[in-house]
Amino acid sequence: MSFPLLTATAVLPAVGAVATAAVPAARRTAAKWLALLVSLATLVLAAVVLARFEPGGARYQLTESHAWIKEFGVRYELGVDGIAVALIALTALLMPFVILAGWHDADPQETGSSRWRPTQGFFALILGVEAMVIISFEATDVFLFYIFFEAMLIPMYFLIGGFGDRAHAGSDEHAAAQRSYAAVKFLLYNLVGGLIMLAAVIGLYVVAGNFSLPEIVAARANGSLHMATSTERWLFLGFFFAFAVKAPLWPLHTWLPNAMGEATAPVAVLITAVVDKVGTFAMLRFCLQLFPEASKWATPVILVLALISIVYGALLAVGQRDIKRLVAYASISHFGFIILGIFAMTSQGQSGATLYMVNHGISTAALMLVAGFLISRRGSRLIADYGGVQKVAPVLAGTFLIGGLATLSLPGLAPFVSEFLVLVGTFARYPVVGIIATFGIVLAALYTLVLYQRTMTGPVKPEVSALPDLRVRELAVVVPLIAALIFLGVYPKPVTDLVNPAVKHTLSDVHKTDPKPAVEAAK
Amino acid sequence: MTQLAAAATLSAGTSTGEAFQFWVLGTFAVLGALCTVLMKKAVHSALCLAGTMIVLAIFYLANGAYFLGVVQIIVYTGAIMMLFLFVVMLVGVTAADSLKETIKGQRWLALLCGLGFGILLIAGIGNASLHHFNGLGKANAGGNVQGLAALLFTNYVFAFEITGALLITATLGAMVLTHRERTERARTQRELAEQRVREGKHLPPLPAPGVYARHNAVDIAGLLPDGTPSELTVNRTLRQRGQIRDVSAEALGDLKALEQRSAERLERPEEASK
Amino acid sequence: MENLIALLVAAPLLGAAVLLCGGRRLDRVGHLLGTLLAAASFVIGVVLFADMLGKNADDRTFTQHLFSWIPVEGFQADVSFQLDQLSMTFVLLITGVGSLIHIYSIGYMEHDERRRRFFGYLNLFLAAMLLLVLADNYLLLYVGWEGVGLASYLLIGFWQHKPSAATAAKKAFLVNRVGDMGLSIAVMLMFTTFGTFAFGPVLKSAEEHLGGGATLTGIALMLLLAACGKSAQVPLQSWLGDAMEGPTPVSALIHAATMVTAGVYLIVRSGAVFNASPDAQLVVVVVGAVTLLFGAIVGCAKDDIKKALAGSTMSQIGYMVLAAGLGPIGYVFAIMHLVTHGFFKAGLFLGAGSVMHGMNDEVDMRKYGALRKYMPVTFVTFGLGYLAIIGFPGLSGFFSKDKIIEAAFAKGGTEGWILGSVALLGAAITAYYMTRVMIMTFFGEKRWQPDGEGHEPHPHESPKSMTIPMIVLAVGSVFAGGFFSIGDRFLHWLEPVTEHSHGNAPISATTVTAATMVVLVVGAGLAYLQYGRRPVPVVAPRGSLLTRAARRDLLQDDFNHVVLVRGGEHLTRSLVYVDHTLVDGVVNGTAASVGGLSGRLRKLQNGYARSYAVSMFGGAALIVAATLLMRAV
Amino acid sequence: MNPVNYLYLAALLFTIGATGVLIRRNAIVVFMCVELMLNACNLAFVAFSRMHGNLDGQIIAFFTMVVAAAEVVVGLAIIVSLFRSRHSASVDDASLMKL
Repeated sequence: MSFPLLTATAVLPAVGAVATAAVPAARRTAAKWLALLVSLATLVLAAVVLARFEPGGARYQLTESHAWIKEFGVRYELGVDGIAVALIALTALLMPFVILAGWHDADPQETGSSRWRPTQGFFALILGVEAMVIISFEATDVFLFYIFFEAMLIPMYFLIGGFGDRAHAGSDEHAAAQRSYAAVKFLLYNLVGGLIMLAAVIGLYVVAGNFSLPEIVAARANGSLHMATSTERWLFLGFFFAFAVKAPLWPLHTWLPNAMGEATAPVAVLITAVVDKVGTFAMLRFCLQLFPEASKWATPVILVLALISIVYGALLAVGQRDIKRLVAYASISHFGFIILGIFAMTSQGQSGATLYMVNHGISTAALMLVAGFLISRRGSRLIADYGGVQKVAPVLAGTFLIGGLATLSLPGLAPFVSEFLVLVGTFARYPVVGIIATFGIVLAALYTLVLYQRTMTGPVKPEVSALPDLRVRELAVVVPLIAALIFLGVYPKPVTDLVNPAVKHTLSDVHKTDPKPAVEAAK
Repeated sequence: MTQLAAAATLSAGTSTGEAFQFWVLGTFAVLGALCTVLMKKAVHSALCLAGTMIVLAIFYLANGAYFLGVVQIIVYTGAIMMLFLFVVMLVGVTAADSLKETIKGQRWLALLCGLGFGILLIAGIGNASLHHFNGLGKANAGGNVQGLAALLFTNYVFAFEITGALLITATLGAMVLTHRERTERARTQRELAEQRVREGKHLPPLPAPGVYARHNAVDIAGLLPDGTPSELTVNRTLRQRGQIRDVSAEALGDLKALEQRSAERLERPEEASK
Repeated sequence: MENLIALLVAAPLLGAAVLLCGGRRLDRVGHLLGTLLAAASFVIGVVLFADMLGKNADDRTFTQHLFSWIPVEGFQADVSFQLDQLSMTFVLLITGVGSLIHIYSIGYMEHDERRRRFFGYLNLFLAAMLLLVLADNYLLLYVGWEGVGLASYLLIGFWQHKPSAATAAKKAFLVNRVGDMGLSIAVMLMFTTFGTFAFGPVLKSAEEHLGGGATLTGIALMLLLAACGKSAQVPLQSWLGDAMEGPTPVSALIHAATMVTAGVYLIVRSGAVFNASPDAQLVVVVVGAVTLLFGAIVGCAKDDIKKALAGSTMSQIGYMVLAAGLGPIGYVFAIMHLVTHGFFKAGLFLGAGSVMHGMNDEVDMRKYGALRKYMPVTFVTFGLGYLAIIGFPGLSGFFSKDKIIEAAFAKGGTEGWILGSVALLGAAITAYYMTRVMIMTFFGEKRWQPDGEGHEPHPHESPKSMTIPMIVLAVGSVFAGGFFSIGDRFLHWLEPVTEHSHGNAPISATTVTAATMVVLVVGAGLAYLQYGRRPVPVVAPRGSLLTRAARRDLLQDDFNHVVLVRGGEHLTRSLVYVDHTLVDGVVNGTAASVGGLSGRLRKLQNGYARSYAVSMFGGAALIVAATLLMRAV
Repeated sequence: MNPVNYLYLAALLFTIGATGVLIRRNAIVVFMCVELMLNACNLAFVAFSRMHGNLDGQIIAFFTMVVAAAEVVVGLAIIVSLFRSRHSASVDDASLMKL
């Protein structure tokens, strides 16, 4: 038996979480370093996974399979395809930066209390989320996936509700009320989605008799498992609803701005760059593979919803007064692109969507974390409270601009590649949808540049005149992210090579082929 | 013994005698049950219930359950119902005895549920095909008690032992629940008086009941100077039961009669006619 | 030798990276480094040019494949370059003028504490622009396309502390994004039609009229939209005037000589697509003609010297677009005018910058006057640029513009007459507004006064680093046209790429030239009568309705403001409201109604054991009922 | 007569007892009604025992009695202590569970 690499990748942060939580109250700094080291070690393991994965090989690799609950045929089944590997790598890559960026976010405000250990809790929860996200990406057993898909909510709930953004316009009580509202909203939305999915999971078991994704897909392919059309549609809707809440898709999106606005910037990054990706990933892995016919049946509606998300999210981002909420609405717009790419059902669209997940993770992390540094300096999230920061803190402004340019998909930075692939993939099958989605890039420029203009340029406001520029720790967070953005923008081939075979498999599962060009180009 | 043997043979089917017995005693049982529910006073309820239980005991006997019939009378009717009566006496009477309903809609819901449930049960029994009765002749062949014992000490011995533990636990539980240990010093009379002063009510002792020598029983309210009775003078339990006898009118009548008689004796007709 | 192409882009890119990441340590040498790398790129360009001249005309296309950029099933985008005569022309123009402007900026930006960053941005621009013209496929071109947009954004907003500059930068980027949308849709259309977007196969297919006329028209119109955005053509022209908020060297390089001409490059590069679609060509010439007049009229009314020149730029690019829209008759002349315009307009802007440099950054021409005595070099170079742009015989503009007007007439039919007349009218107006600028700036009485703090400007000649580039450009303005035209050198050079055909002109070339001369004299004379004979008022007179409208960019901004900005604000505001009350409201409403319902249900929990007993009993009854029913069924 | 009648009687008594539990407030009477229900069950058990011809039904009835005895002992003790603390034997007075 070979070394269970995938299990190790997920277990390591989980163990790290426990260890971090157990650090004595007074050794706060030790807890931080421990969490950082664990996340780096996880990154190393993820790199090993990446290295051991052969893009051209079997569909699921590094598989592990053990019986778990025999009565219901639930198995502990892990396996990764190219898409999962890419997302695991993204998760493992972002975590050290999230931890580093949140270095002081959970320091207790009054010293001396010995029993209360917020710092340990904060970092332990972050590592816990990482463990669950990684195992969600790895699970090929639907039930196993479901468990961690839902369990993720618990640490996220505490991260949002327990460690809010200290920069708040109102009083402390008001802030606490807002925070708990956001946390409860997050929890309720996702729980409702999860419960509906649970019903669908049970329904799937009733129909299929087991939970193993490869087995069900194989059985459906060779005809030994027949699913009635209506059954398939209902099950699809059950799964899709949960993922659409998580993703989030319009009109199930309203939890995201609240959660991202109230949470600290690293936690907001965790939400949008990592946890939400599980939703879009699961659409690609579970919705399309398990229910190919239903996916095709639902495509028109989903495309329309995704389009609405793109335009609506961008327009609302323009109208926001709060920096973090603006980024949240921008993310909604971007998730619209991802879902568009997935359901366009072309190689370009789906490769683009996967790439988009990775790139959006990095770019939002960069933008949000820099925004977080800015907010923590001034103590306000309102755009109107800033102005002329560029003059005072040029490096901060510069990195913020690069994050913003990535958000607006400037060519040369990573998100452009994915956004263009999604657009091309969509356009190839649905030209009108593709053209409308293209409006998103104009709106993206609008909200990003308006944000930059109002915060960074113009005369220096007296309140910001003494803001310090980025510190070494903060630079250590931002610079690698920007480097990754540029690298993946110029040379995305490693990721596309990883993703292409998996996308091919998925497309063959849904029995779709790329539309052929109208004419064969002249040589 | 012969009678029992006859009953045993009867168990397989039913004779006219049993039918007669069923209809007559069954009526009583139902009446007893209804009275248990509807009687205002707990004592009456308890007595009615005892009656029903005796009737049931007879039915047990008629069904060949001799041991149970006897136990029903001795343990249930004899011991448990007496326990009930003791507690009724101990607790006394409260406003709870009133049949007036305080929860809105409770009575109607209860009746509805009861009616529905009863109809359903009866319908269920009616639907079931219960026409073939095996009779207990064979099972009771070695004697009912012996038969029960054989089962009890073989198949059900474990449950039986557990029952023993249950009974012991129940006994201890009852003791613990009712036992009251003084955790604080009893208050002296002085302290009680001071408390009354603090609370500002009934500084003196409560007035005594009774007015005249012939009516100084505890259930007669003392009269206030204007001749009306004072409820304060009567024990609370009697008050709640409504067992206060109002003798003021009677006393006045007596007085009048006395005056009449003395007027007649003193031959003062004008006064008598007045 | 072909492997040098990547170095063309790499040199300024390296400069940008080093200068922008280098920090304050590089403040003292940053400008030199930037200039050096720009010059290096120019040298490489010259070397490649020499190499190219040494080859046969058909053999002059160099390619270099760097790496596979986005490989996805059925979709292949490469980073590879193609250097042909058209690209070569642009490379030399970009690196040449770019290097000159780098040198100029050393002096111009001397007192700016962020000079290092300015050079970083300039280098970034050069890299992006070179990428744009060197790309061998439309997607890579798109990268350069947006890259120059970014550089333009950064440079327009270079003085970020000025809100007007920041706003102008944002506006430029946004308007350009609308154009970019067109380019990306064009690329998508190419991909779905031909399965590729590399120049070779796409243009070849277009030449063979594959893919259907409607699709090609669609591609062409989308490309035109992109060109309109980048080249400030109507209806996406509104950003160019505001872009003058940037430092003057930027205006010279990006908003006069190079970037704004990228649209013309795109149209000429995609000539085959346009040739295949006469409808699209018609739209192109209409856009060109309208912009030509639009820019010219705006240029007549502006008192801000840079904005007047910006109007002129718009108008001149209108000429180029017009020429490009004429098809093979005009492509070469469009590019030729582009190159000569690069010289003289850059020179004019540098001259304007020099004037501003000496006048404490005053831009209002009504406060200039008589500067010829104070700034002789600037006066002479500016004057030569002026003569070139109005098409004074023998100078660059004369040759290039004349050819365009000729080509417009050669289009034939009513169309040709209309276009030719518009081009002629444009030439008249050009002469008018340029003479006006010239007179107001350099002739007449001095009109400057002390500013509010009592500082009187002391006009003086600019330092050598500024005047030398101006002189070089002036030389270019004088001789380039002649050099290109005599013996049709330029035509032969470009013909392999763009093809060329002679239209059948209804009037002879001589007649056209004569007509041009007449309108030139009329335009310049009118301006002289209006501004040279009478003193120029320091405060602008109210002017006619047209003047007032032209001062406001012919109300384009007002239209944008009312329709797009206001409308957009209302839209977003109402959407925020909708999101809060409707979308979120449904959710919160559900939550509230569940809460309300449970508040009601809570009353069932009244604490009375008997009530609970009733529900238990009722429940038991239901179970019995259900059991019986199940058995009955 | 059909011995099924015993079952009908048992059902009737059970229902009366249950209704009594629901409408009486005096805890002691409520208790009595519970006893009535238990007795009704016992009757049914005994009748079933006769029907099936074995004694298991009677055994169950026996156990029911034992458990009922234990229940009465504890229940009455609870009533007594409740009365001591609240001076009332009404089941409605013990309503602290109310929200």
